[in-house]
Amino acid sequence: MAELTMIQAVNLAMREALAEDDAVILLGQDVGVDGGIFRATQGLIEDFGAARVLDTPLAEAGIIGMAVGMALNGMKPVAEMQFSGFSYQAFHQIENHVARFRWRTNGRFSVPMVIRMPYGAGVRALEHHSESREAYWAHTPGLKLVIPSGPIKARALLAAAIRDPDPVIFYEPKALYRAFKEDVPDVAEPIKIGKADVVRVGKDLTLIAYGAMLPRAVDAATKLAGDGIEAEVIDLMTISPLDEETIIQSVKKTGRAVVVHEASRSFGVGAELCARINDKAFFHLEAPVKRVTGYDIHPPFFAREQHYLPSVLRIYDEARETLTI
Amino acid sequence: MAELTMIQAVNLAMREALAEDDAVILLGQDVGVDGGIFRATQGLIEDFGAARVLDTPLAEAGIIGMAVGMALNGMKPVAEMQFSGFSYQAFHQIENHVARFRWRTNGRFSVPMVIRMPYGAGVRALEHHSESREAYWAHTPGLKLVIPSGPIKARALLAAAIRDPDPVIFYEPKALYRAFKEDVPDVAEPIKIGKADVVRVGKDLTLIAYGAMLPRAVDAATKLAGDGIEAEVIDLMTISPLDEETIIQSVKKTGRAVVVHEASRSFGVGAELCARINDKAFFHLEAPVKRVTGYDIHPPFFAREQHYLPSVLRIYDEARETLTI
Amino acid sequence: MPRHAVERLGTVTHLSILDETGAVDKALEPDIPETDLLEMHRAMLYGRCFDERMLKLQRQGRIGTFAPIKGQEAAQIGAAAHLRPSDWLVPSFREIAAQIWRGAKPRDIWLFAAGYNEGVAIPEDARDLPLCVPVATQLLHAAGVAYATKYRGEDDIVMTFHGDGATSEGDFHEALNFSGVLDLPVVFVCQNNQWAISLPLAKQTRSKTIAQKAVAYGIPGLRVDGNDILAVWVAAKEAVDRARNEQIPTLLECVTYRMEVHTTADDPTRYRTEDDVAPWRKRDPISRFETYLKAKGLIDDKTLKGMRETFRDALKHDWQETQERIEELDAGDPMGIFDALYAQDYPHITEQKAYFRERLKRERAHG
Amino acid sequence: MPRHAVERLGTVTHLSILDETGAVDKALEPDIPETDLLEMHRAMLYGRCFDERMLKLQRQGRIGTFAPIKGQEAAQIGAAAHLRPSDWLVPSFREIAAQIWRGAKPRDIWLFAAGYNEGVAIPEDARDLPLCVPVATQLLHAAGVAYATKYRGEDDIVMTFHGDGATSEGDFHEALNFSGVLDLPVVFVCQNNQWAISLPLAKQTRSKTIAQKAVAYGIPGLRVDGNDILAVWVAAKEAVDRARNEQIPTLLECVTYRMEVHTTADDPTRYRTEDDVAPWRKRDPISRFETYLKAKGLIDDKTLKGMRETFRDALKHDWQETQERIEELDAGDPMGIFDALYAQDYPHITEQKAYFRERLKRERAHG
Ligand SMILES: Cc1ncc(C[n+]2csc(CCOP(=O)(O)OP(=O)(O)O)c2C)c(N)n1
Ligand SMILES: Cc1ncc(C[n+]2csc(CCOP(=O)(O)OP(=O)(O)O)c2C)c(N)n1
Ligand SMILES: [Mg+2]
Ligand SMILES: [Mg+2]
Repeated sequence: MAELTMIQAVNLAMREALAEDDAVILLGQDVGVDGGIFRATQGLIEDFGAARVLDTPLAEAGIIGMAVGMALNGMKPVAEMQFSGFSYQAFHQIENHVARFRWRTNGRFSVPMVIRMPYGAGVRALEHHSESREAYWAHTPGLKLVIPSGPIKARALLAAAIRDPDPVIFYEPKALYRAFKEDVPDVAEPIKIGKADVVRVGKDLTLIAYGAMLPRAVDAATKLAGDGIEAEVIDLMTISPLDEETIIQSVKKTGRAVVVHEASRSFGVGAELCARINDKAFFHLEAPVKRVTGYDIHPPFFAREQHYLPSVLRIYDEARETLTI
Repeated sequence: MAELTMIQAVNLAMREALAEDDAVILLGQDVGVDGGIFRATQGLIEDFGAARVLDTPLAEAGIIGMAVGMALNGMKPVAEMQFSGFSYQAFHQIENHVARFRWRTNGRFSVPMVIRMPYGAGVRALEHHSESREAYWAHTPGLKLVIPSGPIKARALLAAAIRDPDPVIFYEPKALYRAFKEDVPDVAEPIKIGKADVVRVGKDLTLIAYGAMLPRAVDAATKLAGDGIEAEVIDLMTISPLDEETIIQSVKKTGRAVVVHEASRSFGVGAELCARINDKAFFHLEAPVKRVTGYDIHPPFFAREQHYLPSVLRIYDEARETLTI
Repeated sequence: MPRHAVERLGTVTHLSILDETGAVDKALEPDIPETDLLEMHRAMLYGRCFDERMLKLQRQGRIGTFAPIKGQEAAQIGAAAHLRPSDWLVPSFREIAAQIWRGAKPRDIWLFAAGYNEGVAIPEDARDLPLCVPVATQLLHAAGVAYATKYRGEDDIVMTFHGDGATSEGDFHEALNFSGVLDLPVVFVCQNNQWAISLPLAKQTRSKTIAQKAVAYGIPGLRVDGNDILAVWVAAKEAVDRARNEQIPTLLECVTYRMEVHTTADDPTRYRTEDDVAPWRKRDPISRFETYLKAKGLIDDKTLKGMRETFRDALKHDWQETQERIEELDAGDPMGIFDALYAQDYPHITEQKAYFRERLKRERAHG
Repeated sequence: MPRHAVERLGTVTHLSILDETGAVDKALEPDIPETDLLEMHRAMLYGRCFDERMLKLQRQGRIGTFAPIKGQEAAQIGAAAHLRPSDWLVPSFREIAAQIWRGAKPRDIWLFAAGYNEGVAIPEDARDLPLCVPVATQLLHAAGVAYATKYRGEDDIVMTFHGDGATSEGDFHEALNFSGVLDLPVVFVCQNNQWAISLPLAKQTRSKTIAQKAVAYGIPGLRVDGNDILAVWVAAKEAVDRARNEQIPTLLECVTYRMEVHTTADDPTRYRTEDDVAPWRKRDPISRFETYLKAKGLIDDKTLKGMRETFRDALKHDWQETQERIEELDAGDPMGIFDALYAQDYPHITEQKAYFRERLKRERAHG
């Protein structure tokens, strides 16, 4: 058991995977000697060598395209994009190939690989360092999309992602990298990809969140509890494929749902949750599903980024409002 | 008045724009001498010259990045991607720059440009020539996304897009390029970007579609009419920003909605429509909003692509089912 | 030394051994075993016959679009001839001859072209990637495959093909740069067939040759007459050996010509004339090779006629078999479109599959 | 001619005029008017002072991350010195000296670095693009801007900056290729400062120089001592003139060194030692230029001291003003984040704006 931040937990998961399986390789810009710009790979090149912790030239399509080739030839690459904002340079490799290889070859080839990338606002960073566009990946068949909300889950989910036979986009809420520590167990308790986690049980409404918004949703639930309102809080963990069962079961019980994410609202992940709930729990709904999300603009430069992000108070207010309907 | 196919109407809109404004320039692979692989630009290099109908090297990011620069310096580029499946090579230029320039410079710079691309299945094409990923663009703040459903609208909408002060993704349903002709007026009747079109009035349910699915939705409505069911059919035309008002008004009247698109379902455009309707017309809904869409797989190779696409019968069946609830 | 030389970049040379007339430069003539010469010839001729047949099938509406190889047989076979089975082939979309050389089955090629996912049927032991439509994207896969091979200490190499147009894509650049800086055993074979659909090379790049682009990556670039099987063979051997023994990648430019349409969806009369094509008819890679082989007494007109007949019969038979398979597939159900999206089915896929099964019944009942 | 030369690629030379000690090569010394020399010196020194001040502000937590320019002043000013106001500057993210040369205001630079969108405040008549974070993407904008300029028959040129790391990106390749084949008046100035964050040049590419990458595009490549303002000035003049008069782009490699952290979020002790940096301290571009100017009798220690004092006072005053502006902005409302997404507000934006206004009240009331 060790008290770790989320970035340390991410590091631990990679260290364990490297130790366990020679086929695992990390690659990306500055992942080697520098230990990653967020220190996710710190200490790994020292222990596993430069061939397995590979510093690459500055080219995202190159990194992902190379990783595809490595995966096709028996390796399990874990590629780092320095920020999600630069993953678009590799979008074609992801859409054209990562997402398709198994399907188009009827299973003859597969590309077991993980693409890690920090996303989201809240760390006072430069332009292009703060957006959340998880919906792009979620909408792409053949990809899985996983987002942890804290150290324990980050370690377990990344472990699962690296061992997964299929490509996983591992979207890391950078605002949580050093936000808090957790006691991370010596041996990972496995978390299955494709499963959501009910982090708080309640009967009055369902709060659905993930990543950096999860702690805010939990805080809002605490605040609601102060008013005698019992909110159930679901941490999605896997955004795609969605754990519909857990969501629907909860909403059927509570009759009310509030979805929280920091990505801009329109055509975002919240919309799919609304649609699924609408489809499968329509007659249990007492109120429309609410979306508490980023606005339909770009995340403002950092002086105003907190205005853009859903606050605990905003989640709380919206939950209260849902209850008045 | 001329009887034109949709591809001819697209050509006409570009011809008119080139004739009207020296700042307009077309660029892309094979758009010049060849007249475009679908013949969208046929005859234009002859009349407007190679500097304005520019054959570019084979590089999509190059085309879009160049177009950004042109737009920043007073031109109005209309860039062609040969297929939407190759627009991902330019994704970073679109997300990082096309979508952001006005916003990030507080309006000092803008990039009035159009990115035309054929999308969708149904023409027995190769891999990567058949997907519909409009949700990517719809989810990106700062972009507009327009999809025509026939010759008259294609001409009018493309005319509006080229004259628009902001970047527009013009997604062309290639299955309709030569599917039918319409009498296209000599002078375009303007269609505003951001407006949907009620193409058929009805009171029993609302069918919402766009692009190549619009004719199918209309056929389904005709079939429903045979059963005495009056379906209202909305052609979205602009996917982003959505014309919420028209949609909500219709659903408030009918109480039932079926959304049709060929893109894969999860996290697609249909989800946003469900979410908006849920949000703004919840208490008018008699049944959950239905999604009739492509499956959450890649469009199959062409021998089976029609199995993937929503058929008229499927739309009809789902509409009937919605009415039984 | 105020203006001192830092790097001498050398010269791009053009290697040619067997000229248009079939005359050979004795000094440069490689020592290729006769059986190998005949095997290469067979593959080129078969490739030509296959291509012609496929074009007919397409014109008859039996298969969909494809990219003919006519005129590029030497570039493909001369290069692929050096591959061991354990080496990798990473093709673009215009290497049918190379793919067949490596063992691809006509039936699968046609099934693919007829729009059936089942056509992508690469045997478990074959180290061949499927054809790749998004231009230049495969080049990075080649680099990654090579990295894994090298990582495991194997001495297999990777040969990947691309066109002249492909050199404009960012992925080409990134693939060559990664391969160079990481010392990867890859041979990049550029079939410079002068056209990228309607774009002639002069509008694709301002560089006079493709080979010189290697300079940007500090790796060797070679340029050969791509219609000269001997020159291609010699240069490819150099490149393959260097990849295998020294882990240094090479960019090998084969100067050739696309004699046919770009794909069957294309109409080249819109952008090139018979005058453009005519000189290249005389440069046909197969006829000059046959002149050479005849001079060596290895083949004669009768052998050639016999080969063509054998190919014709075999292709007829193969198409027969393909058609039967298509009928079989059409009679079966298309549920396979849901398979292999992931290693396991997730609930939403299971649900959609069940729904689709019901719809199939309904749509079929409806006609 | 079985193996004939097709293209002689020449040699990459390294131009140096003013050496580390400040000694000048008389034969190569350019004839720059004294006032221009002094103006360039002033800009370099101001750039240095500005950079130092900004680093302090960052360390004090008053502004966010930025990319210091220390050591790269000659590369920026020597190149930008040739720009007319009607020419375009398309920077990357490490050209503060060049941007100030062109007229950027300290206050705006700091406002931007402090996280306010208002910092991107380019005057209507300035032909400067804002700094660009996604590496190499700006190079294509430069090509497009140049196309428009040429299209209208203007003789303005475009100068764009990038790093050594940027040369690995696909966008670099596409930008140089497009510019070459379309004959665009662009000068690509590479500040080869040996590092891309922690990656040294040898791990970035196998090519010995950046300049030789020009060969791939059939355009001229030049390499100069980037810490030598005279060499940069001479080479940039050649490139700018060629762009303006012949519409031929040039890749100009300025060999320099990143003396500071990559950005203030970086810790270079993790990947380089004082031994790496030490030789470059002696190669400082400003001190050698000052030796030269002193020898010419154009400056002396007193002038220099005076300049530094003037700059310090001005910077103090500018920061004062910036702080006031920040206070003003913080006291005002942040509704501007919704502005200028499109030329017009669409209903969903209007609605969200109204909602946000209400939320602001509520959040503020709540503390
Ligand atoms: C990324 C991408 N852009 C565009 C296309 C459409 N396209 C298919 S082949 C081709 C031309 C390829 O030219 P070249 O690389 O010279 O190969 P060739 O066809 O001559 O064999 C184009 C533009 C594509 N398949 N992929
Ligand atoms: C597309 C992209 N990938 C990654 C980054 C993160 N990043 C910022 S600067 C930098 C290194 C740039 O190196 P170089 O081009 O040499 O410029 P320098 O920083 O030395 O001025 C990296 C990797 C980025 N900004 N954009
Ligand atoms: Mg070609
Ligand atoms: Mg650098």
